[in-house]
Amino acid sequence: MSHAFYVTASYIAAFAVVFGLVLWVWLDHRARHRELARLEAAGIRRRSARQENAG
Amino acid sequence: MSEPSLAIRKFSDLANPTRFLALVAIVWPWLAALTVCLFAVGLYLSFASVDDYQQGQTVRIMYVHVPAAWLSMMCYTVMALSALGTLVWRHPLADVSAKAAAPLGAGFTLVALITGSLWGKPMWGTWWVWDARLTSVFVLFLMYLGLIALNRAMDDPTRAAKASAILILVGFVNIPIIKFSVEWWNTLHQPASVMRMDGPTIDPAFLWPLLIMAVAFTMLFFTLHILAMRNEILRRRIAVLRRHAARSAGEAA
Amino acid sequence: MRLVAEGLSARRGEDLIFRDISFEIAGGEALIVTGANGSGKSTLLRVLAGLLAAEAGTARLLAAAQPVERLAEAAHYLGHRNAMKRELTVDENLTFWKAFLGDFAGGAGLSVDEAADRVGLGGIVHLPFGTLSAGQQRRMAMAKLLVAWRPVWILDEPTAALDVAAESMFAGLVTAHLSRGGIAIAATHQPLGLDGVRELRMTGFTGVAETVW
Amino acid sequence: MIALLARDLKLSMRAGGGALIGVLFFMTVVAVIPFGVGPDLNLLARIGPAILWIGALLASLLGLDRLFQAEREDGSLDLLLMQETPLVLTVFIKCLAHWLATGLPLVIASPLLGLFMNMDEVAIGATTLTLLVGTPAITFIGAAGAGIAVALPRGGLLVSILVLPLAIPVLIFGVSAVYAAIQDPAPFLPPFLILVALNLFFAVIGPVAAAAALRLSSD
Repeated sequence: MSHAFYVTASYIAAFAVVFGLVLWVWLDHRARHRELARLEAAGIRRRSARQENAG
Repeated sequence: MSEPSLAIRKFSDLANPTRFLALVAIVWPWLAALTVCLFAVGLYLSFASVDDYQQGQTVRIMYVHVPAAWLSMMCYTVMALSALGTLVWRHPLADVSAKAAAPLGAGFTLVALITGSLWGKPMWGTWWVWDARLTSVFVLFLMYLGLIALNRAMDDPTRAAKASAILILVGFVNIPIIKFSVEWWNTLHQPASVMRMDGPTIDPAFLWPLLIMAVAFTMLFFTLHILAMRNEILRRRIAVLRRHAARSAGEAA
Repeated sequence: MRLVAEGLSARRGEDLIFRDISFEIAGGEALIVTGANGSGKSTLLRVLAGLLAAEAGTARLLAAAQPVERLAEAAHYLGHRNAMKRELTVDENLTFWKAFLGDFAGGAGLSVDEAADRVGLGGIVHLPFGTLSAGQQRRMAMAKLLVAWRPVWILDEPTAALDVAAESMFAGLVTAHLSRGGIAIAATHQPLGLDGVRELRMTGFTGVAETVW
Repeated sequence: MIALLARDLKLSMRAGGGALIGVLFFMTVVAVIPFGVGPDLNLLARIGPAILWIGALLASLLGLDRLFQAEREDGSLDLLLMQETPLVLTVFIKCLAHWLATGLPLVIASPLLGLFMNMDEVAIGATTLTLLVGTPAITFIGAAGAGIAVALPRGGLLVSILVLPLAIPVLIFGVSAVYAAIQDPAPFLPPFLILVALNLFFAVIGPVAAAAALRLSSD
């Protein structure tokens, strides 16, 4: 096999793993955001946030 | 007198998760942009650079392999410092930092392993040699996975953080021993003909792309790390809110 | 000897269980901790025994027979679990604890046989602990309090799983301990049948704890 | 402290104790190997020390997770934590008892298994000696894992996963020393002394880490 194959393969692998990490962080963030939104919709907020709204 | 106290206040400001979140919100787009720019330059340079007279174009693997290997160690160091923060200063953000770093460390270590063996195949004719460096990195990978497993196995985040902090520190003092012992083992078992990566000094033509790629990877790590920390903080905040919700529901009933 | 607790607060996981508990007990006095389930009785006792770090506040033993750094060193802790090995005989269990715990200054523990006599189970120390009934096991766990002298007894639901006769036996043990100048702190649902004890009513912490998150 | 040692030893001998299981596991693993690699006696003699070492490594990890978990379940851990005696010392004694009950039988069984593996006298002697020095190190570093996983209901497998990478140096120097004893040019002492040093090092770091983990995990 040509050397180019190994170079391409390693760049692709590196990209895939990094992409996976980015995806993990991003999806995790979206999921957390959705949960927070749902809690907020149910009227549950942090106390500090409540005070800010009141004041 | 005022200066240290100011410094302490700065530190504890940063330590407050809410402040930290605000800081992350400001910083992360810039960090991400910087990372992208660095990668653009680094990738361009690494593909524009000349081929090595010995290794041909496989030398380009170095531009991802070496930074990833560097990150695999730096990430563990970050985790060890966070572990100290957890155990000595009992800092909540240190818990978060160590927990968020583990999957990133595992990821970069995996990159180092894959690219290492992709480099090894054309150079040494085999995917894997039980070389001291490769073996140590593999052990490091196992330890990252063990830490992730430990974190997943415990439901109480504070206790999981403390347990993994101890494990991280035990691992931190052990990694040099493992490295040393594998080197010893290697000299016993391996024919000396196997190629060394640290042979000749690196030509400046390769050094620049390598450096820029290393900085780019480091920036990538920090970007992902603070974002993962943000996720973890949100996760804990959600857990607290849910508990409060459950409690107030119980009181109302 | 005085046991002084000042402004104790404790957390379990992320939740604040109680806040700002203060009391003072002198030698020869007992404190009964009462309150509903989940009001933090067990947590308070574990904080006193040094098994759980207090979020704030201190608990110290002052003017004891020997200076102690931690209250725990001068204390017996009888928790929900008996801290006895099922595989070993009662005698082996108690002998181990007697040797391992050792006596605190200012008193001496009873021998294993005497202690077993005191809890009313004299003849059966040769049996494996696992073969005893739940009530007998609990009594033998109480005998553990007697084999090594500790001025402070921290008792978490000591009379759960005991019948009335055993309860009065236990009240006798505590009274004898108090008369030797000891201190007893017990969390309980049932009245222990002790005279002249102080009571600490745990209400639980109903407010919402402020967390860093 | 002697009382603690005696109690733990008694416990491991009684029903449900792990002493016998470890040796049985060790012997079974070693007995199974020839079926995997074939009955070639020369090959067995060559890999014998390594097989014995790997078997011993796995066998000494076997009962480790129960080291503190059993104490935690019946409440004894609370009392051990409360005492004036430094917890590190208590943990050290418990490790020692665990090694006497499970590690030492492995060492004693190893010459017999060495014969099955067609090893010569020098190899058997060297293996036994290195196991004698090396298995305590595995127990000590394993105690750190056991302390970390004490509160986990299914901690057993996790302890092995966490501890095995840390035990690599012990394995390397143990096996190296044996091979150095068999093959003439390589000197026996350096790897053996490093093994001793590792043992001492782990004897400190293991109990310290385990004690810290136990303190932090109590609630």
